[in-house]
Amino acid sequence: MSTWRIARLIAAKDLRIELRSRIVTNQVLPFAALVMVMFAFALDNDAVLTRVAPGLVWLATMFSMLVLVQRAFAVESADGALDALQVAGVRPGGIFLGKSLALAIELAVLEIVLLIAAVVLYQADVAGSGVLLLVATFVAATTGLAFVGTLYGGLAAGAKGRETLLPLLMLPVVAPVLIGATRATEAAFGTNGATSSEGWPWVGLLVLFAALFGLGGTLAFGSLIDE
Amino acid sequence: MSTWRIARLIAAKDLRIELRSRIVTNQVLPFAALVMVMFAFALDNDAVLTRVAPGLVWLATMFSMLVLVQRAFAVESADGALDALQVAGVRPGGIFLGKSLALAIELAVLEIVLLIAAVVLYQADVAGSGVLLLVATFVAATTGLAFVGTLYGGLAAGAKGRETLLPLLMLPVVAPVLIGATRATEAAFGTNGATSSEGWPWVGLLVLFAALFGLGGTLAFGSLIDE
Amino acid sequence: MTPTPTPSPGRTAVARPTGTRFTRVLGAAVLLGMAWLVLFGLFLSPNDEKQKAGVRILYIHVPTAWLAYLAFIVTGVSSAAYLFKRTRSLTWDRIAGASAEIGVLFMGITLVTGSLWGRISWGIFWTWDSRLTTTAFLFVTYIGYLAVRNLGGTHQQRARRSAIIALLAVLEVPLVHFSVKWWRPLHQQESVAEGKLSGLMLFSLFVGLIAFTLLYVWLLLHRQRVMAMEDALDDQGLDVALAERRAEGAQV
Amino acid sequence: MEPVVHLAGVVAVLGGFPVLAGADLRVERGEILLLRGPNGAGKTSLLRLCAGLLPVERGEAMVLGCDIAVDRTAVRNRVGLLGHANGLYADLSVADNVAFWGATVGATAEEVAASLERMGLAGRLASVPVSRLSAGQRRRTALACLVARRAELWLLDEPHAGLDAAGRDDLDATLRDAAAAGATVMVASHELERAGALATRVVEIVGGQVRT
Amino acid sequence: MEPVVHLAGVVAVLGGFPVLAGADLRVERGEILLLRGPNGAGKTSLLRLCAGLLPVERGEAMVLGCDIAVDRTAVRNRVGLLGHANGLYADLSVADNVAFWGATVGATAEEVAASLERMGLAGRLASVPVSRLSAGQRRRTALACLVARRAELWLLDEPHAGLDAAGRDDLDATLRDAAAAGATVMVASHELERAGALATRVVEIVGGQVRT
Ligand code: HEM
Ligand SMILES: Nc1ncnc2c1ncn2[C@@H]1O[C@H](COP(=O)(O)OP(=O)(O)OP(=O)(O)O)[C@@H](O)[C@H]1O
Ligand SMILES: Nc1ncnc2c1ncn2[C@@H]1O[C@H](COP(=O)(O)OP(=O)(O)OP(=O)(O)O)[C@@H](O)[C@H]1O
Ligand SMILES: [Mg+2]
Ligand SMILES: [Mg+2]
Repeated sequence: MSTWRIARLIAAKDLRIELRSRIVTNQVLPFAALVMVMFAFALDNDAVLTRVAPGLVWLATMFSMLVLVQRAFAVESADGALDALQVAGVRPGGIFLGKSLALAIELAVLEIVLLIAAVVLYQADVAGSGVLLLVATFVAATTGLAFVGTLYGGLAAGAKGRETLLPLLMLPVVAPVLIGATRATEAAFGTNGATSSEGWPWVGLLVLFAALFGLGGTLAFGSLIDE
Repeated sequence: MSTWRIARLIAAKDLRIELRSRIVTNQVLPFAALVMVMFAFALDNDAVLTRVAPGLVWLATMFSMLVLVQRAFAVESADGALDALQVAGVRPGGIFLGKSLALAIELAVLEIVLLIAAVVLYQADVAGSGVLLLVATFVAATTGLAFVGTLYGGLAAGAKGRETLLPLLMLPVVAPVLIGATRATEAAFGTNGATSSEGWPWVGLLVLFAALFGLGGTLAFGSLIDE
Repeated sequence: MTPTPTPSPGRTAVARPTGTRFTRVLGAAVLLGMAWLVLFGLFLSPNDEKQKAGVRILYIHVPTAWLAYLAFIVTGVSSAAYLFKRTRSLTWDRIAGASAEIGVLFMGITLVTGSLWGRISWGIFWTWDSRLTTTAFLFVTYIGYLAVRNLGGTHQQRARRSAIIALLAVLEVPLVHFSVKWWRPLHQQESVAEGKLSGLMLFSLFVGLIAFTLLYVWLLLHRQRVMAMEDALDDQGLDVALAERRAEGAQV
Repeated sequence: MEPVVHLAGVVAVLGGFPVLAGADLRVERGEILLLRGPNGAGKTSLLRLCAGLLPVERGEAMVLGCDIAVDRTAVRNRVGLLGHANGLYADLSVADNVAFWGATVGATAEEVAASLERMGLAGRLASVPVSRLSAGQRRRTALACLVARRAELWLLDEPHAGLDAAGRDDLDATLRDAAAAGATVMVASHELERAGALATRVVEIVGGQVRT
Repeated sequence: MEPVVHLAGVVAVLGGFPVLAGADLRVERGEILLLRGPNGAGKTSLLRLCAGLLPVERGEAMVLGCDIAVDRTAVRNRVGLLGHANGLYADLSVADNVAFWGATVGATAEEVAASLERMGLAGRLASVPVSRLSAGQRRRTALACLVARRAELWLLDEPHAGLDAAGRDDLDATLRDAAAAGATVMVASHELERAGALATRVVEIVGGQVRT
C-alpha cells in the first residue's frame, strides 16, 4: 500500500475525528481569538500594537498550534492506537504525511481567522501588492509548522508528561518560522514602511524550512515514534 | 477527616508526583523561559520591550499555567483516579484546596524564574520601594490564579476535548488578574513613570479576586467535577 | 416570569405552543416599540453637534448593552434561585440559560454597533480601551458559559454546573460598567446618568430602552419554553429508549 | 435489619441512553453477590450507581441507609469501588499509591503494609512506579488500594481479569474475609466458574434490568 | 518448513529491567499457542517483541522469516496484535474504527462488514461511538479490527478478558478458523480452562524465560 494512500487514509481519519468532536471550531478558534485579545490587552498601546501585529498573529498561531498538535497525538496515544498503527505496518512516512496534512488543514482555518482578527483588532491592513506575498507566506509557513508539529508531536507522544514536553521541544525549532513569517507578513502589511519585495526572501526561508522538515519527517518519523 | 487534612494529603501527593516526574523543573520552566524569549523575538525592539515587560511576564505565566493545570488534571483523569477520589469520599472542598495549593507552589517557582528572566532579558528593574509591592502582587496573583486554574481545570477534566476547553473557560476569567498584576508590576518596576503607591489598589483587586474564587471553589467544586 | 411545570409527561408539554395571549400582546408591543424607535431614532431626534447622524447608533448601542447586563444579571439571579434548595427547579435553570443566550446576542449587537460607531467617530473599529476590552471578555465569558451548558450529563448536572459558572461570571458585569472609571478610557464616560443628552435624544434613548426591554422579555419567555420542551422531548425519548433497552433482555 | 443496597425501578441515563432501565435489587449485609450478564447489560453502570458516581434518573435507591437519589455523596466514603480502570497514579510507586488511598480513610502504616502483603506486592515491587508494572501487577495494586480503604460495601468490576492463579486466590480469600468481617461485596464478572464459586448469590443483569 | 517464530536466548530490556531474560521459543505455522505464567512473567513483552514493538537486546529472533533483531519493521504489516489496550479511536463509531484498520490492509467494505458480523457488532452498536461502549463491547470492537487486518501471525494478550460467554465463543471460533486457514496464533491468557481448550500447545513463561 503506497505511502501516499496511507497518508490520505490517516488524514481522512483525523479530520473525521475532528468533525465528530468539533474541537477546532468550537474551542481552539475562540482560544486563538482570545490569545490575540490578551496580547492586545497586555500591551495596550495602539502605536506598539499595529507595529507588532504581524508578530502577534504568528505567536497566537503557534500557541493554538501547540494545542492542536497535543490533541492530534492525544487521540493516538490515548488507547495505544499509535502502537496499533505501527504494528499495522502503516509506513511511518505515511503516518507523518497524513497527520501533517490534517494538521495543516486545521491550522489554515485557524490562521485565516487570526488574520482577520488582526486586521480588525489591530487595524493592520494589507497593501494591495502584498496579498500575493501574504498568501505565499501563509502557505509556506503553515506547511512548515504542520511538519514540525507532527514531527515533535510524534516524538513527545511516547514520552510521559507529553503535554509539557511538547512546547519545550517545539518552540525553539519554530522560532525561525516565527521570525520569517513575521517579517514577511510585516512586508505584506507594509508595517514600518517595509515593502513587499523585502518579504520574498523570507518566504524563501519558509519554503526551505518546510521542505527540510517535510523530508526529515518522512524519513525519520519511524525511528522517532517507536519506543 | 477534616477538609484541611485532605487538602494537605492531596497537595503532598501532587507535589510528590511532580518530584518523581520532574515535569515543572525540566519542562515547564524552560517552556516559560522560551515564551519570554519568543516574545522578545516577536517584538524585537528594546524600547517597546522594557515598556511592556510586566505584561509579558504575566502573559508567559498564564500560558505556562495552562500547561500546568492541564497536567494537574491529566494526572487525575488518566486512569480514572478522579472517580476513585470521589468514591473515596474525599471532600470536594479538600480536593480543591489541595490541588490549588500544589498548583500555587509550582506557579510560584515559575514566576520567580520568569521575573528574573524579565529583569535580565528586558532590562526591567525594580525600584527599591517597589519590592514589597512586587512580593504582595505575586502572592495575591499566584493564589488567585491557582484557584481559578483548579476550578476550571476540574470542570474541564470530565469533558472530552479537555485540553482545548480549558483555555476558553480560563482566559477571560483570569483577564482581571492579568490586568491587575500587570499594572501593579508596572508600578513596582516604575514602568512609564508609575509609582508604587499606584500599585496597591491593584493588589487589593487581586486579593479580592483570590478570596472570591477560593470561596467559590471550596463550596462548588464538588458539583463541578462530578460527572 | 410564568414558570412552566417541570415536564414529566412529555407529550402534553410538546403539544403546547410557546405562545400565549400574553406573549402575543407582548410581541405586538415589541413591534410597536421598534417602530417608535425607528421613528425617533432615525427621524425625530436631532443630529449631535460633534458626531452628526452617527449619534443615532446610540439608540441601539446603549439599550442592547444595558439589556445584556440585565440578561446576565437575570442569569445570575435565577442560577442562585436554582442552587437555593427551597426554590430548586429546572425552570430557573432554563431561564438562566435562555437569558444568557439573549444576553450574548445583545452584547454581540453592542460590540458590532460599537465598533461601527468607533469607525465613524474614532476612525477605527477597535481599540484597547478598557470598556471595549472588558466588554469583549464579558462576551467570551458567556460563550464559555453556554459551552459549559452543553457539556452533557443529566439536566440536574447541567443546571448545577452552569449555575456556579453563572454566579462567577456575573461578577464581571460591574467590572465592565466601572471600567471607564478605573482605566484611562477613550470610550464615553457615564453620559446618560449625568444627563449630558438633549431632551429628545434622551427620550429616543428611552424609547429604545423600552423597545429592547420588551423584546428581551418576549424572547426570554419563548426561549425558556422551547428549552422546557427540549427537556421534555429528552424525557419522552427516554421512555422510548427504555422500552428498547428492556427489549434487549427479551431477545437474549 | 435494613438491606445494604435496595434499588427499586432505578433508571440511569448516560448520553441519552438508559444504561439502567428499571433495576430492582436487594442486597443484605455480609453477602457476596455476583452480577452476571452479557456485555452491555449494565453491570458496570449498576456498580457505579451504587458508588454514587451515576445519578439516579428515576426510581428509588438506598445504599447503606442513604438515599442516593437525593444525595449521592453521602455514601461515598463508605464504599470502595474497583472499576475497569485502576485509578492509580502512574508516576508514584506501588507503596505510595496504596499509602495515599489508605490515608484518605486514615489507615496506619501497618494497615497499608498489610494490604500490600495481602495482594503479594511486598518486596521489590512495592517501590516500583506503577508505570513500570505489568497489567496484572497494576490490577493487584488497585486491589491493594481497595483493601486499604476498609469499606463497608465493596464494589468490584471484573476483579479477576488479568490476575494470575495466585492473585485470584489472594483476591477470593480477601473478599471472603471482608464478608466474614461484616462487609458486603458485589462483584461483576464474566468468569462464572471462578466468581460463582466465590459468591453466596448470583443475579443476572440483562438490558439494564436485574432478571430474577 | 521454517518456523513462524523462532527465538533463541532473546533478551529485551525496558527501563533497565530485563523483561525477557533469554527466551527460547519455536512456533510452527497453523499452531494456536497458549502462553501462561504468573503476573509479570513476560507474556506481554514476548508478544510485543514478536510484533516488533520491543527491541531485541541480545539473542536471535526470527518472525515470519524476518530477523527482527536487525529490522523490527519488516514483519509489522504481516502481524496483528491485540494488547492489553484496545487501540481504538474513542470519537469514531465502531464501524469507522474497523473500517480504518481494515483499510490499512486494503480490506473491502464486505470484509469489514464481515468482521463486524463475526464479533456480533452489526446493528445498533456499529454506529455508536466507541466512547459510549461498555468494556466488553470495546474489546469486541478491538477484536473486529484485528480480524479485519487478516494477519499471518495473530498475537493476542488476554483476549477473553471482559468478553461475555457469547463473545468468547465468537473469539474461539474466529481463532480456530484463522489457524485452519493457515495463520498462526499466540495467545497470552490467565484463563487456563478456556484458553487451554482452544490451544494446540501450551508453554509456560516464568521470569522472562520460556519454561519447557
Ligand atoms: C466596540 C466598541 C464599543 C463597545 C464594545 C462599547 C460598549 C459599551 C457598553 C458595554 C456600554 C454600556 C456602559 C454601561 O453603562 O455600563 C456602552 C455605553 C455607551 N457607549 Fe459604547 N461601546 C463601544 C463604542 C462606542 C463608541 C464608538 C461610542 C461613541 C463615540 C460609544 C458611546 C457610548 C455611550 C454614549 C454609552 C452610554 C454611556 C453611559 O451613559 O453609561 N460607544 N458602550
Ligand atoms: N516500562 C517498563 N519498565 C520497566 N519494567 C517493566 C516495564 N513494563 C513491564 N515491566 C516489567 O516487566 C515484567 C514483565 O512485564 P509483562 O507485562 O511482560 O508481564 P506479563 O507476563 O504480561 O504480566 P501480566 O500477566 O500481568 O500481564 C514485569 O515484571 C514488569 O514489572
Ligand atoms: N457514556 C455512555 N454513553 C452512552 N451509553 C453508554 C455509555 N457508557 C455505556 N453505555 C451503554 O450502556 C450499556 C451498559 O454499559 P455497562 O458498561 O454498564 O455494561 P456492562 O454490563 O458493564 O458491560 P461489560 O460486561 O462489557 O462491562 C452498554 O450498552 C453501553 O453501550
Ligand atoms: Mg463493565
Ligand atoms: Mg500482560
